[in-house]
Amino acid sequence: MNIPVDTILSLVLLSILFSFGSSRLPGLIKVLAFQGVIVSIVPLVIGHDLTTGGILFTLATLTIRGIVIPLCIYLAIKRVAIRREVEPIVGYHASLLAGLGLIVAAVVVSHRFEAPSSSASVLLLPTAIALLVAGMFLLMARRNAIAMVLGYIMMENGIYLVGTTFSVRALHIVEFGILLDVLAGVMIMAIILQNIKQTFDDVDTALLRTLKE
Amino acid sequence: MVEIVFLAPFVTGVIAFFVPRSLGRPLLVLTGALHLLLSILLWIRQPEPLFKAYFAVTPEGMLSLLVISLLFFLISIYTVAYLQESDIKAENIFTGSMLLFLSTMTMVTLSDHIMVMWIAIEATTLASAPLIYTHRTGASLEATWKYVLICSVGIALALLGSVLITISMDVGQVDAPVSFSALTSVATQLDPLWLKAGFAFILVGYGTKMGLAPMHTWLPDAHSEAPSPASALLSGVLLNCAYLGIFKTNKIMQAAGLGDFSGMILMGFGLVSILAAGTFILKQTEYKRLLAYSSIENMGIIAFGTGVGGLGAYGAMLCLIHHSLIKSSLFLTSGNILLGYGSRLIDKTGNLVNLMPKTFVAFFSGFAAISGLPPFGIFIGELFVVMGAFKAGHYAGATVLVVSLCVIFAGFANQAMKISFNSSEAAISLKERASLVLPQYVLLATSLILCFWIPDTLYRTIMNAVTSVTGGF
Amino acid sequence: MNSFTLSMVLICCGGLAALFLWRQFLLMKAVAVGFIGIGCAVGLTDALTKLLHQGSYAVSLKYLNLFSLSFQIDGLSAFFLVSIFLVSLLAAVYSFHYLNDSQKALRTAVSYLFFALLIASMALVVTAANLITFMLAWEIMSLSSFFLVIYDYESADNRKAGYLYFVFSHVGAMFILAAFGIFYGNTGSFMFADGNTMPDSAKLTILILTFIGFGSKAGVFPFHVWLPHAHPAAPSHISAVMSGVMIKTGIYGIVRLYASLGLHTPLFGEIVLVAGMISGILGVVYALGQHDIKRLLAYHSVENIGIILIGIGIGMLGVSFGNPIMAVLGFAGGLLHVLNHSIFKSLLFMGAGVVIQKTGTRTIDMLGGLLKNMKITGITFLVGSLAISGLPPFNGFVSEFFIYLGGFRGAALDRTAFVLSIMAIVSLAIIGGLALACFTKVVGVVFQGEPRRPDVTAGDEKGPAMLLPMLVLAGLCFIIGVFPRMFIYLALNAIPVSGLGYGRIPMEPFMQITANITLAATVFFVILAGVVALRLVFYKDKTIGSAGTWGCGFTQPTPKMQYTGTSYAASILEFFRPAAPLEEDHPAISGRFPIKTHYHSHVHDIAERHMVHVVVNPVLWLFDRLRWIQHGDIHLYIGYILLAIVVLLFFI
Amino acid sequence: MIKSLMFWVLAIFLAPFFSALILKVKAFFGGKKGPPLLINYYTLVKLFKKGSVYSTSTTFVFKLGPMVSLSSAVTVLLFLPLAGQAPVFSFNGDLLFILYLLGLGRFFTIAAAMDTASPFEGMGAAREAYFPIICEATLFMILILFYVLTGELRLAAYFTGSQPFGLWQMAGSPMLFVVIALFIILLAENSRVPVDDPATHLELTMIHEVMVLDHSGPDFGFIELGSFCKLFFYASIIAQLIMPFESGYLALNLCLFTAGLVVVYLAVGIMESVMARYRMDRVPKFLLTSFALAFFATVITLEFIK
Repeated sequence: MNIPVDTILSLVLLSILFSFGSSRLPGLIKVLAFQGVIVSIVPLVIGHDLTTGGILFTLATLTIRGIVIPLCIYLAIKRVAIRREVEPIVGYHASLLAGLGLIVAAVVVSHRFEAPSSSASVLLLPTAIALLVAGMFLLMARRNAIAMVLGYIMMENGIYLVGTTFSVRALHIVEFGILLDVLAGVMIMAIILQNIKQTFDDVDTALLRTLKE
Repeated sequence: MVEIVFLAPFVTGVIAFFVPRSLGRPLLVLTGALHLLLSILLWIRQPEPLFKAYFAVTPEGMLSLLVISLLFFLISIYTVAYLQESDIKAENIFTGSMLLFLSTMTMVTLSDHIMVMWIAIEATTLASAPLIYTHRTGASLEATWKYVLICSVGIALALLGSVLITISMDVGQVDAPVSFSALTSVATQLDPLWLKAGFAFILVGYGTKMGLAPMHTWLPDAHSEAPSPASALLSGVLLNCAYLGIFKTNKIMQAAGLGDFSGMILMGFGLVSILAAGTFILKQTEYKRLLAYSSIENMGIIAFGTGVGGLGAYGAMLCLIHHSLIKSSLFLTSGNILLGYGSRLIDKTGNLVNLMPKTFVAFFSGFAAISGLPPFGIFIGELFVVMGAFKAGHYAGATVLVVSLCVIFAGFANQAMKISFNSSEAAISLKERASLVLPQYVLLATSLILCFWIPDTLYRTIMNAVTSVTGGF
Repeated sequence: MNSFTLSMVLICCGGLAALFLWRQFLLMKAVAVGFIGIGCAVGLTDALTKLLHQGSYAVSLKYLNLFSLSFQIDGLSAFFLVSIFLVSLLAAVYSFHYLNDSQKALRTAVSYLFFALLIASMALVVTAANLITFMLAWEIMSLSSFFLVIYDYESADNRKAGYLYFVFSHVGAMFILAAFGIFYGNTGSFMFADGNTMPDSAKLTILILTFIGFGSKAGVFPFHVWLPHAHPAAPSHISAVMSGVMIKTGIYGIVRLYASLGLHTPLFGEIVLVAGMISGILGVVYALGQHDIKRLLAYHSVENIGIILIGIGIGMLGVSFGNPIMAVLGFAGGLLHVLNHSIFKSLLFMGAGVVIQKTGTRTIDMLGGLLKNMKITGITFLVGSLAISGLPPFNGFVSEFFIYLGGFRGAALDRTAFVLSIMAIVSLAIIGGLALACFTKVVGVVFQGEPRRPDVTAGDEKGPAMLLPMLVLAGLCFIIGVFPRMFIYLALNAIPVSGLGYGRIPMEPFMQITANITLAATVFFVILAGVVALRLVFYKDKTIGSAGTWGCGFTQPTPKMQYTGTSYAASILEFFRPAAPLEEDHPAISGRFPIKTHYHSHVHDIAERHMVHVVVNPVLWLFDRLRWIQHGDIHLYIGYILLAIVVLLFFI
Repeated sequence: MIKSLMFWVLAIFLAPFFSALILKVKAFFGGKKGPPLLINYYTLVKLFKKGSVYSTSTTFVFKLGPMVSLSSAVTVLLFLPLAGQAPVFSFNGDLLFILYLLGLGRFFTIAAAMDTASPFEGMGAAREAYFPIICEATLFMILILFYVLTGELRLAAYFTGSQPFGLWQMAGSPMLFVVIALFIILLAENSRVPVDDPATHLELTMIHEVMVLDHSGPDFGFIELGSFCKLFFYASIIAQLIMPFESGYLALNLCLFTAGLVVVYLAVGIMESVMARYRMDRVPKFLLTSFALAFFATVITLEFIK
C-alpha cells in the first residue's frame, strides 16, 4: 500500500466524477487541466527512473497536459464565444451514477489482469481503465463538440497513465512523439471547432448529422 | 539512409505551404517522381536505416511503399489536371497536406518500433484532415470532424494496445527492443494474456483506420467529401498503412502461437465488414460513397484472408495490392464523373459510355476489376482467399463470404450499369484530356499485368511477407 | 506452335484488328470476319483430327510463379470444340452482312473484339485442365458475352437483360468457385485429374454445387431466368453462338466434373434426369406462350438443354446401375444432341435474325407470309424447325433416338431406374409433341399465310453472307439426320474420358443403329420420290386453277382474320395453366358504340416470379432493416468502437 | 421378302375398302342402304382424274403436305407385320421411327393448313397439334410395357414368330386396358367420332377435315389415301392384339387377321353411330383416360412381373 500514489489516484477518480457532474464548459476544462497535472506527476511519485531525462520529460508532459492543451481549448471558447453548456444527452445525475458504476466496473475488470507493477499501487490499473471509459462516456453522452474533445483528452490521460507507469522500457523520445501527436490532434480539433462555429454558429454536434448511409 | 524517403516529401510539403500554386503543382509532381525513384532505389539496394531501433525495411513495408509511391506519382499527375478543372481555395494547403500525407504514410511503411508506427499512423490522420476539408463546405466539415474524432479515439485505443504489448514483455520478463521484428523473434516468451489484450486493442484501433466494421463509420463520409485525388490516396494507400499495423501485430500473434485466436478475430471482423458494405452498396445513391463502401468490403476480404492464413493470406496480399491500384483508379475516374456531371448522385449521371467514352472505359473496367472479374488481379486474390478458407476448413465463413460477394455484386453492378448506360440529358463540359484518364489506364494495366505475371523479386517479397502467416498451401 | 494455339491467336487478332480499323467499316468487318473465320476453321480441323485419332494433348504454362495454367484436349473437349468452332465460324460469316449499320462502326468493332474473346474463352473453358484455368476462362467468357448482350444498350429492356445475365452468371460462378474451394480443400490439388481422391460426401456436395452453377449458365430450370431475356437482347449471330454453344459449356462442366470426380452414386444421375425433364417440358411450354420469336427460341434452348440432361442423366443412371449399353446410349445421345442443338438452334436464330432485319419486328403475330419473298430463309428455317422437333429424317431425331433406346434399357431395370426411365421416355414424347406444336406455330404464322400487317413485310432477303451459313447448317441437319454414322462415332469417341471406366467402347452395335436410321430414311425418301412421280403423272396436262382461299362461305376475309400464334397455342397453354399462369388484358366491349379494344396476353414464368418473391425481396428487406446503423450520429459511432472492444475483451 | 412386299401393296390397296365398312355400319344404324363398299375407290379415282385449284396464299409447302403425309403413312405400313407375316423392314427401335414419321406427316399437314391463311384451317391445325401430344404419351406408355415384356423394340417382334400370344400370356388381363387405350388412340389419331366428326358440315367443329378444305384433285386423293392407310395401320395393330393366333397356315392367319380387322372397323362404325362428338374441351380428358389405362396396365403388369 503506497499512500501518496493512492491518494493522488483517488483524486483522479474524483475528477472523473466532477467532470461528469459539471454542466459548464469552463468548469469541465478546469477539471481536465487538474487531471492532466496529476496524471503527469504520477510517474514521479511512483518513482522509477528518476533520471534527469525522466524528470525533464515529466515536466514537459505536465506543461502540455496541464496547461497548454486546456489553455488552447479555453482560448478556442473565448475566441468564438460559444454557449457554455455541455448539452448532455445523458443527464447529470444519471452521468454521476454511471461514473460510480464504471469506476466499480473498472476495479472489477482490473482484477482479471495481474498487473506487473501492482507493487506500485492497487488503484493504478482501475484508475486508468476508469479514465479511458469515462473519456468515451463523455464522447458519447455530450452533444457539445468541445465536451467531446475534452472526453478525448481524458482518454489520452488514461492511456498515458497505463503507459508511463506500467511499461518500464519507455523511451522518452518516443513518448514525446506521442505527446506531440496528441497535442497536434487537439490543436486540429480546436481549429475544426472554430470552423464549425463559423459555419453553423454553434458547436452542437446535433447539427452534424447530415451524412448518413 | 532509409529515412530520406519520408523526410524528402516532408520538407517539400512544408515548403509547399508557402509557395503559390504556379510552383505548388510542379512541386507535387516532382516530389512524386523523386519519391518513386527513391523507393525503387530502396527496393533494389535494401540499405540499412540510420535509427535501427525505430525503422526497418520489411518485405510487407517494401510492398506497401512501392504501391504508395507508384500511386502517388500517378495521382499527382492527375491532381494537376484536376486542379486546373476545379477551383479550390487555399490550394497551397491542399498541396502541402498531400505531401505531408505522403511522408507520414511512407513513415508508416518503414517504421518498425511499435510506438513509432503509432505516431506515424496518428500523423497520417492529422495530415489528411485538411485534405478532406478542402471544399470548405458544411458537409466536408462534418466529414472532417467525424474523421478526426473517430480515428483519434480509435487510434488512442491502438496506443493502449501497444502499451499493453510492452506490458506483456514486462510480465514475460523479456528484454528486447520494442520493435515488431524483435518481438516476433521473442514472441513465445511474451505473456499471452496481455498480448491478446494488446492485439484486441490494436485491431480495434488500427481497424478503425483501416475501415473494418463496425468502426468504419467515418470512411464513407471522408471518402465522399474529399476531392477525388485525396479520396484515391485515402482509399488506395491509407487503408493499407493501417492494415500494415494489424498485419505486423498478427505476425507476432502467429509467432506466439496465438494464430488461431487472432485469425478468428480477423475473420470475424472481415465478415462483418463485408456484410456492412453489402448493406449500403445495395441501395447506394452516391457513387463516391459506393466506392467507399466497396473499399470497406475489400478490406473485409483482406482481413478475412489474413485470418485464414496459408493460401488465403497470399490471396489477401494480392487483394491488398490490386485493391490499391484499382480503387484509386476508380476514385480518379469518379473525379472525372464529378467534373463532368457536377453531381455526386447516381441518378444525375448516366450514358457515360457516350458522353465520356474514355472515362467509361476506365470506370467500367475498374468496376469489373473491383468485383473480382478477370483479367484483373482481384479475381485471383478472391479466388485464393475462398479456396484457402475451404482448405483451412472454415466452411461457414467461406459460405458467408461467397454469398455476400454475390449480393454486393448485384448491388454494385446495378449502380455501375445505371451510371454507364442509363439515358441522361446531362450536358458534359469536361474535355477528357490525356492526363485525366491515362493515370487510371496505367493503374488498371498494372493490375492486369500483375494478374498474369508477377516479377520474381515482387513474388519473393510477397512470399517473405506471407510465410510467417502461411501454413503452407 | 500447335494449331490450337494458332487458332486462338488468329481469333484474338481478328478482334483486336477490328478495334484498330474501326474507321473503315467494311474493311474492319472483312478483316475481323476473315481472321476469326480462319481461326475457327483451323481450330475446327484440329479438333476433328484430335477427336478421330483419340488421345489427349496437354500443355501447361507457369502461372504466378507458383501455380500453372494447364490445358488438355481429350475426346470430350475436342467434341465440344467441334461445335464451338463450327457455330462460331458460321456466325462470324453471318455477322458480315448482319451488322450493317455503319453509324455504329465503333460499337461494331468493339462487339467483334468481345465476340473473338467469347470464342477464345469458350475454347479455353472446354480445354482447361485445372481449377484456376477453368475459373479464369469461365469468367472471361461471362464478361465478354455480357458486353455482347448489351450491344443495344439504348433500350431499357436490354439493359435489364444484361443486368440479369451479369448477376446470374456471376452468382453461378460463385457457386462453382465454392465447389472448387471444397475440391481444393479436400484434394489440395488444382488439377481436375486428382478429383477422385476425396470422400464421397465432398464429391456429392461439389457435384450439386457445380450443377447449380453450371445449370445457371446452361439455363436449367429454375436457373434459366436470365436466358429468355438475354438471348433476344443480343444481336442474332451472338444469340446463335450463346444459345448454340455458350450455354453448352455448362453441360460440359457437368460432364467434366462427373468424369473427374468419378462418383457413381445414383442420386446425382437422378437429380440430373429430373432436372432435365422439368426444364424440357416447362421450357417448351413457355416457348409456346411467347410472342417474341427470339424469346421463343431462347425458351427452346431451355427445352433442349433439358433433353441433353435427360440423355446424360440416363447415361449416369446406366453407369451407377452397371448397365454399360444404357450408359453409352445415354451419353452418346446427350452429347450428339449437344452438337445437333448447336447446329439447328443457331440456324433458327440466324433465320430469325434475317426476319428481324428485313421486317423490323420480333413479334410473331405481326408477321406472316414471309416464305413468298424469303425462299432460302423460309426453307432453311423449316428444316431447322423439323430438326428441333426431332422429326426424321433430320438430326434432332437421331440423338433423341439414342436417348430413347437408353431410356428403354433403363425401363427394364429395377425400381428407381425403372420409374425414372418411364418418366424420362414419356416426358421426351411430350416434349417432342409440344415442340412440334410450337414450331408449326412459328413456321405457320411467320412464314406462311398472308402478311398480318400491310406495313410489316419483307421485300427481299439480300445478303449472301447471311444466307450461306444457314444453307450450310440446314445441310448439316439433313446429313446428320440421314447419315449419322460418322457423328455418332465422334460422340462415342468423346465418351470414354467421362469416367465410365469401360475403356474402349465397341463401335459395332451402335454403328448398326445408325445404319438402321440411314436405311429407314432412305426407304422414306424412295417412297416420297415415288409419290412425287405419281403426282407428276396425275397432274400431267391438267388445268391448274388459282383463286383465293375458300372462306367457308364468309365473303369478306381479311389477313387480320388469320389464326394468330397466340390463339394457336391457347388451348395447349390452358392444359398447362398451373405451371404457366396466363395473364390477359382484354377490356370487355360495352355500350352501344364500343370504343376500340385490345387484347394482350403474357405467360408468366413461375421461376421468374418466385425468384423475385422468394430470393430478391427478402434479401432487400433484410438489408434495409440494417441500414439504420449508419445514421450519422457520431456519438453512436463512438459507441460502436466501445462495443467492439467490450465484445473482444470477452474472447480474451 | 417378296411376300412381305406383296402384303404391303395389298394393305395399301385394301385400306380404302375397310374404311368403307364404317360408312356401311353407320348407314345401317341410320336405317339407310348406304354407299357401296367400293365407294372410297370411286372417290379416289374421281379425285385423281381431276385437276386442282390452288389458293393464291399458298406456297410449295401446300403441295408438299399431301405427298409427305401420304408417303409417311405408306412408309409406316412397310414396318407393319400382317397376319403373322414378317414386315418388309424391321429393326430395333423401328417403332420410334414409325411414331416420329407419323409426326412428320402431321407436321406437313398442319403446315399445309396454315399455308392457306384461312382462320378455320388454323383452328383445325391448332387442334391437330394439340391432341396427338397426349396420344403419343399413351403410345409410349404401351411401348414401354411391350418392351419390358418382350425385351424388343421392333413392331414385328410383337406380332410374328411362334409366340404371338406371348403378350397375353405375360401381361394377362391388363392387356385389355391396352387394347381399349389403343382403340381410343385410333379414334383420335384418325379423327373419328367422338373426337372429330368427318361427316359434320360445321367447319368450326372439325379437326382433320377442316385442315384439308383447300386441297383438291389428286392432292386431296393423296390425303384421303394417306388417312386410309393410317387408319389401317392402327386397326391392324389392334386386330392382331385381339386375334393373337398363329396357325401354321398363311391362309388361316389371313382369315383370322381379316376377321380382326373387320371387328375393329365395325367397332369404329358402331362407335360413330351410337356416340355424339365431344365438346372440344372434353377431348383431352377422353385422351387422358387412354393414357391412364395404359399407365395402369403397364404398372400393374410390371409389378406382377417383378
